[in-house]
Amino acid sequence: MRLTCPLCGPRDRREFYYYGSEDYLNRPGPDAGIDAWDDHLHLRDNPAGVTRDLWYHETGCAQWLRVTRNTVSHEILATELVAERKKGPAA
Amino acid sequence: MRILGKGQVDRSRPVSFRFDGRSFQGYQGDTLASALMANGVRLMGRSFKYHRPRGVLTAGSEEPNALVEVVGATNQTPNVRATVQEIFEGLNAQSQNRFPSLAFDVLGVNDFLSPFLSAGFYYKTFMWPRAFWEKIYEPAIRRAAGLGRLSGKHDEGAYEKAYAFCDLLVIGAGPAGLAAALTAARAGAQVILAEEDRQLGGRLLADEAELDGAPAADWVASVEAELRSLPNVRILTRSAVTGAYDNGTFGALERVGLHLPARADLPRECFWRISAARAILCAGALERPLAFPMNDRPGIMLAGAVRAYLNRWGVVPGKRVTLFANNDGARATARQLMAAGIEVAAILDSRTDASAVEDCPVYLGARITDTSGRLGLSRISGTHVGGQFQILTDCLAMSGGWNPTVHLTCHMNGRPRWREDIAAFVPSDGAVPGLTTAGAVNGDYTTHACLAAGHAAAVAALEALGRSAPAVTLPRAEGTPYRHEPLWLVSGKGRAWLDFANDVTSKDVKLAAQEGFTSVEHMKRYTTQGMAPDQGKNSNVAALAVLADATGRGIPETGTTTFRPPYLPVSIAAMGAGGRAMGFAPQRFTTSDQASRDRHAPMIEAGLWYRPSYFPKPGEKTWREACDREVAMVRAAVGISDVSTLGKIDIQGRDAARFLDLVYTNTFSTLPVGKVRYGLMLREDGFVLDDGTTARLGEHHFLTTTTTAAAGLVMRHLDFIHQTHCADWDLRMISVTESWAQFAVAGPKARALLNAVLDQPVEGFPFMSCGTVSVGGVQARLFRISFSGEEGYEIAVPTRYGEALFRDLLAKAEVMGGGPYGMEALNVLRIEKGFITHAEIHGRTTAFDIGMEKMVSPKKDCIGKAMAARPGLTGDERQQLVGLKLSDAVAAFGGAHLFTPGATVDREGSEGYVTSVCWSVTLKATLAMGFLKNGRARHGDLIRIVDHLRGIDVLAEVCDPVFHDPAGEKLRA
Amino acid sequence: MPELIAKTALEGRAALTLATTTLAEADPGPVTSVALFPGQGKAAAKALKPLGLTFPAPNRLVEKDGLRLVWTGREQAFLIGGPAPDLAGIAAVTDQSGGWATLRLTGPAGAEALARLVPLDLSEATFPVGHAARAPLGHMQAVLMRPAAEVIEVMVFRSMARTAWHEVEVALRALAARAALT
Amino acid sequence: MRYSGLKVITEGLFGNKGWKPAWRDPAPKAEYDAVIIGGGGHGLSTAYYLAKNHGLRNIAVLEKGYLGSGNIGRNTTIVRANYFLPGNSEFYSHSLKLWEGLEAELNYNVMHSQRGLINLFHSDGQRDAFARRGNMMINQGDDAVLLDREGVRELLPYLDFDNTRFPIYGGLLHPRGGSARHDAVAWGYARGADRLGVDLIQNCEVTGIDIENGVVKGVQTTRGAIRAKKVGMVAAGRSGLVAAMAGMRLPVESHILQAFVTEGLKPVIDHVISFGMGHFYISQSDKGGLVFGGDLDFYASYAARGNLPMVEHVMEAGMTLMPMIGRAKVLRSWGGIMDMTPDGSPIIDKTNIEGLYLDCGWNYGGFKAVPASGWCMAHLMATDTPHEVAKRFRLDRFRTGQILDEEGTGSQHNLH
Repeated sequence: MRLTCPLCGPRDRREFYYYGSEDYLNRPGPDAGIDAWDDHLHLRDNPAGVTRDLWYHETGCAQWLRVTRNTVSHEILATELVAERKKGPAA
Repeated sequence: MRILGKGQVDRSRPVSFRFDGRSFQGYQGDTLASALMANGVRLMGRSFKYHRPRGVLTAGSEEPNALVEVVGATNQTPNVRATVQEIFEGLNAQSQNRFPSLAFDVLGVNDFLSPFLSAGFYYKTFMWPRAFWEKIYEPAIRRAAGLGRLSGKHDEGAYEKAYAFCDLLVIGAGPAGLAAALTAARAGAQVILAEEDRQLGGRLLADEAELDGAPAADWVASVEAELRSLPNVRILTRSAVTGAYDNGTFGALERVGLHLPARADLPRECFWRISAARAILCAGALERPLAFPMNDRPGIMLAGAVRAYLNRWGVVPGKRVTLFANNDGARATARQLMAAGIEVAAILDSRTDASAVEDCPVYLGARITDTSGRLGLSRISGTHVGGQFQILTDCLAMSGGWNPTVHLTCHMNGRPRWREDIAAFVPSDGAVPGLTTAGAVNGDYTTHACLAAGHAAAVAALEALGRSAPAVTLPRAEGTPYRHEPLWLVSGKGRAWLDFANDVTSKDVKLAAQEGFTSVEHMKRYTTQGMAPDQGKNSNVAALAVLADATGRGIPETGTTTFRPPYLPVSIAAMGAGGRAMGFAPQRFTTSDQASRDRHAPMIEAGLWYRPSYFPKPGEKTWREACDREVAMVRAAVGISDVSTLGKIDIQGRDAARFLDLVYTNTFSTLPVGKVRYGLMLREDGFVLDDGTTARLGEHHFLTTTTTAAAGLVMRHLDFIHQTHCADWDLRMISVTESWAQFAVAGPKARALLNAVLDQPVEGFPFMSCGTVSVGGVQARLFRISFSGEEGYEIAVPTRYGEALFRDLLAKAEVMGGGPYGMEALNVLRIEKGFITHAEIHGRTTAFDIGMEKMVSPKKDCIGKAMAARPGLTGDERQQLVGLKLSDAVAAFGGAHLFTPGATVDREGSEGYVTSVCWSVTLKATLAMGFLKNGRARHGDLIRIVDHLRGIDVLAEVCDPVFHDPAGEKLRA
Repeated sequence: MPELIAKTALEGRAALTLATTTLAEADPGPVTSVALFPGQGKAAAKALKPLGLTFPAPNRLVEKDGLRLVWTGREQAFLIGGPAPDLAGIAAVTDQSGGWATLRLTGPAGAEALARLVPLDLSEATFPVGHAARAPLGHMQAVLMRPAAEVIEVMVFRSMARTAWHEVEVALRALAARAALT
Repeated sequence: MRYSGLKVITEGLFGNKGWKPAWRDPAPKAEYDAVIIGGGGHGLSTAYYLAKNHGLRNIAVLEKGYLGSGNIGRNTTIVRANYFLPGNSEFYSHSLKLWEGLEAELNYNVMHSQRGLINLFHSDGQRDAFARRGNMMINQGDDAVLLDREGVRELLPYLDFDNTRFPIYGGLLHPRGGSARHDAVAWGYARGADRLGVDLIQNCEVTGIDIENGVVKGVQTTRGAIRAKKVGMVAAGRSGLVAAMAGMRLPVESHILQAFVTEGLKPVIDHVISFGMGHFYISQSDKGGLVFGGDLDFYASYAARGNLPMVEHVMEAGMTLMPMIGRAKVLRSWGGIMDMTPDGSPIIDKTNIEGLYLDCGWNYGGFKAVPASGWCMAHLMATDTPHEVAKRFRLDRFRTGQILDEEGTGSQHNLH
């Protein structure tokens, strides 16, 4: 499996650390309530198909990436730097 | 039998080798199989279950029968295909899965018991009495099963892994692959051509084909010469592509040194990771055996293999050969044998409408119904349209048609497609993204079609790569269409083997269907068909046909099982190359490493680092003696410990303080410059992630430390928080763990020692201060922090000066009655003081559990704060950190459980457990830390410590975990 | 007052030549991480100008008069070979000098040896002079640079220098053994 | 038809003509008292115990593919009860006891073999963590022995004791740990359930769950609608997709776990060995193949196949620990799809839809749980109350914080 780091270029999967769903990007406010936090940390759509999740270019440039990919075919559809994503809730 | 004038072995280079203790001679270029057959050896193995005598079936890695052990000077390799192993001077091979000898194998008795050993019989028996399964039945089954033997010794051979990159990977160097590679190579693309055989050419070599009216070998040689002359082409011979993985990644196994006597530096094998923009699979096809009664005797071979042995190695595996086939192509075997002067007894053609005109007898509509010959074929009998036949023959060449080698196209869950006209599965388009298929793998069985398809596939690949196709003139080649009529099973009295290696017969498949195992996957798992070393390459389609017939379904509806990687078996050592011994993970050494070893300190792993366990003095017999002395030394004088392994993160920027407030439970924005503060970091789920100190070096400059174990984890966590939540903040972080060598200097004489090494003495440097100092003209950092409870400092110098400073500190300390201390003493010192490590913050503890809930600032948000408020994370039901004190010396009992005296000692009774234990030479007591339900309310109570594993059952007093200097007077001295 | 002797990670281990390629420890002198604060690109360019350097693009290095600036991450580069200019307020400047070991491979088999360890195409064609990369060397983080033809430099964490040397040496030995076959 | 050695012999003498199908192939009925979604190990055992322990007879198991086509047919066959957190401890202990009577219970030889499982440790800290575990196992009434380095050497002399990256300090031996023949477990339960009247319906994919006013009414399938009073979702690997049909979002992420088997070899590894430091575990099957595995591939996936980095990591771990296996050749690799939960422990619970029950989240460890999972899920479905040994496997525990995190790695699904 290969992912294209927006900075470093196409790289082998072994260079990356996987965290999980892009849900982790949407940190609720401190008073958002337990349901919002439960959603954020635990509950997952877990789709068989296109998903967005977070990868860290650990042995590369140390950037976190949001990766759009297919969980069935393993096709990688897009990669973007988390640090440079547009603000607001993930599209 | 060797045929003069045939084959490509080098007759000027004889090679001696051994098989089962006997010496033989072959030639350079022989495989073990060809050389043994040239010497008249037909019996090479015993089958898995019935221990039936077996000989060579194929001429490739799909061989199910001729599996041997290759014995080296220090090790042996089991399950080596005699059909692949090239001979070399001194090669020593032996047969396997037989006792006492290949010719007489006592487990051959299984063959007579075969009616009782039908598919899945073991699921129905061996159940009574229960104890017999593990004591009697299973050990016997285990001994009888298996094939070759591992030596049980460490594999000391050299192995290699490598990466390669290309525009186009061509898999297989037969006519299609060569045409594809040549086309792409001329276009200037980066090409890798991978061929499993030692030579390029594929079936062109085995079939004695002609191209442009000349021997095909001439064309192969000219293409190879051109490819080798081009800098953009890499040819990997002896290299099988073993797996297709995501996004254009392929695995390949190269046999680097297996065909040579062992050499220390030369890798035996190399496992390649190939990244290819495009790939073309030109893997050809595999001939299928025919299933007829007693079709497994040595001497019964595939017709294409017989042809290969004749043309590549000049070997004929018998004196009087018979051909049994259901297709035209196989006739070439008989014709070429006759041309070479070998007697062909008959051609048995299963079809009734095939040609009967050959230079030998031809029986149409033929069916073999029985064979004989105990250790090798001697006679066959059967029927044909004209009646019955009985033929004395010692070699039967059979051909049931061909199966395209679709395996790689199934590795990404692609399902092959049934092609009725050739009665075989072919790859589905797009089964592996970026990979196309060309030639016989698509069922195009003529040389002409293969050449054209290889070329066309390369042109298409070049177009996809944005390159234009060059001019390539393809040679003229044979284009006779493939004519074939399926024949899956000749029924009869005897067993007809489908899966030779696992001894699965047509009866087993029928029985599976009879018992309801009608799904092809159920049939496979129930009968074990396709699970042998050849992974069903020889048997899958035929077994499927038998199952389809038994269930009344068609073959396409029955479906296939899934081919999984690897295409052929790959040694663990090859895929694990580099992992042996220390290679598994990097070794990390501190700058004081040599100085510690010079003092005979045993080094222990801490994460990937090596740290000294203790520093033995002459006369000390146990680690405890050294440890006790070191602890006392720190408490009474001064000790030095290398703490460089702790993670150090440099954080700068106008938002640095704000960031620390977010990632720590407590507040850092209020920390004055020149001060250090202890911090607690939570995971977002509210549990403790790590702890450490942070120093404010400047208004916008902090240095945060992490525990050794969590350094990488914390860096990743901070990068995540930064990049996801506050990427626009004025904030930059970088690890400086490796840039600074840092030493703890602790004890009542710590300041005196420091002043002996510093260029200017420290004065008025209170607890939790930090600042810049100078050592020998080198700028250093000084922190007044303590993990021992004594007056303590940590001094950091740029790493390149680390060793020098460490040695200097030791030398000066020893004059003062001090010296180095190791991890054992460090552990005692911290337990005496109640400081926690990852033994306590093991990922399941909360700030509340360790009594630090007050460190979670109510004034601000922080990572983990919201989830730490969940009801399950606080309260009396939680096990809370306590100290445990025993006046006696007790052996270590970390991991013991805690019980209220008098309570039952069982799961429900357990109220906690011990995390850390030491003998405190300072307090003359055994001290421990642990977690106890509602523990903080139970200080002063007695608790029962039970360690079943080490036979310890003692009472201890529950107390505050800070045993030594609870007021912290020494710390602040 | 102690005299502190500086040591490189491999203490100047003797160079090794195998497969006509030489593996040696290099001492590149000072190494400084320069991490630009947000929006400071222009200010950085101005500050670097007197050195004759520009802030490198990703996967590139720039070099002038023995001073090298190599890209190491987003808005981050290592200045190698000399002291850092004053970048206060423009960049976080961090001394990394002793924290890295530098291995230099000189000769035709350098890329082929590293192909045993680095999952990246380091051939001259795709990794020409002036290129750099953050990538793993085996299980270690590394900075890879091609400062000149047939030269590749690899920086790894100082503490792992011995492992890095050992792994490159093993790769070279295997290449030499393969070369001896033909 | 009862299986026995005598039966094998008499059938053998008469050409094996008398063997009957192991289970029927019924068409789905219009209505069942209980429907189980998922014909894997857990689904089949749930159906079996619903029938056996609770007397329900009108039950169907709906399987999208063939029986046992999920993780029960693609795991490393390890059976153990070596957990240390209350909740897990008693559950797996119960499961192991059921394993020990499974052949007799099912009249099917699942080849459960208690050859002993050894967890290696490589530091004093790890030793103490394993001691905590071992003591818990004994507190629970199971067995454990703490071995020192020499104790390990005696049992596993072929490990690299002198030159491995992480020196072996000792091991925790779980004598009753071992392995079993995975497919046979599915087949044994299937045959057992069938004999109790359960309809096993293969090639029947559930495409919808019918819910009215918060009460489950049945399921839609590729073989038509089926009404049901109770529906159990027991579809490990695809739990999230099934639950989504009921409008639920689960604390589950699906991940690939690869495993490997070598060509057959004469007996060389007698135990089940777990090398936590290298994320590697291995045993040798009765057929002679070395069966081994490691960690997840670590990215969410439904592909049931993996990639090379983890393959190589597993092989490297094998080479550092026991370099004698270097010349064994990997014959086949495969991937199972794991339900990964945020604490690594499973869920057996009611949902907020009446009559709809959930059994999922088995992480790495579903195989050994098969008997007790079915036992407890059946109890839950039949009585509407959780079984005593599974009462902590609650769906809402992540909200409440009553979590069961054996690894201590926190709420990141793939780390458990």
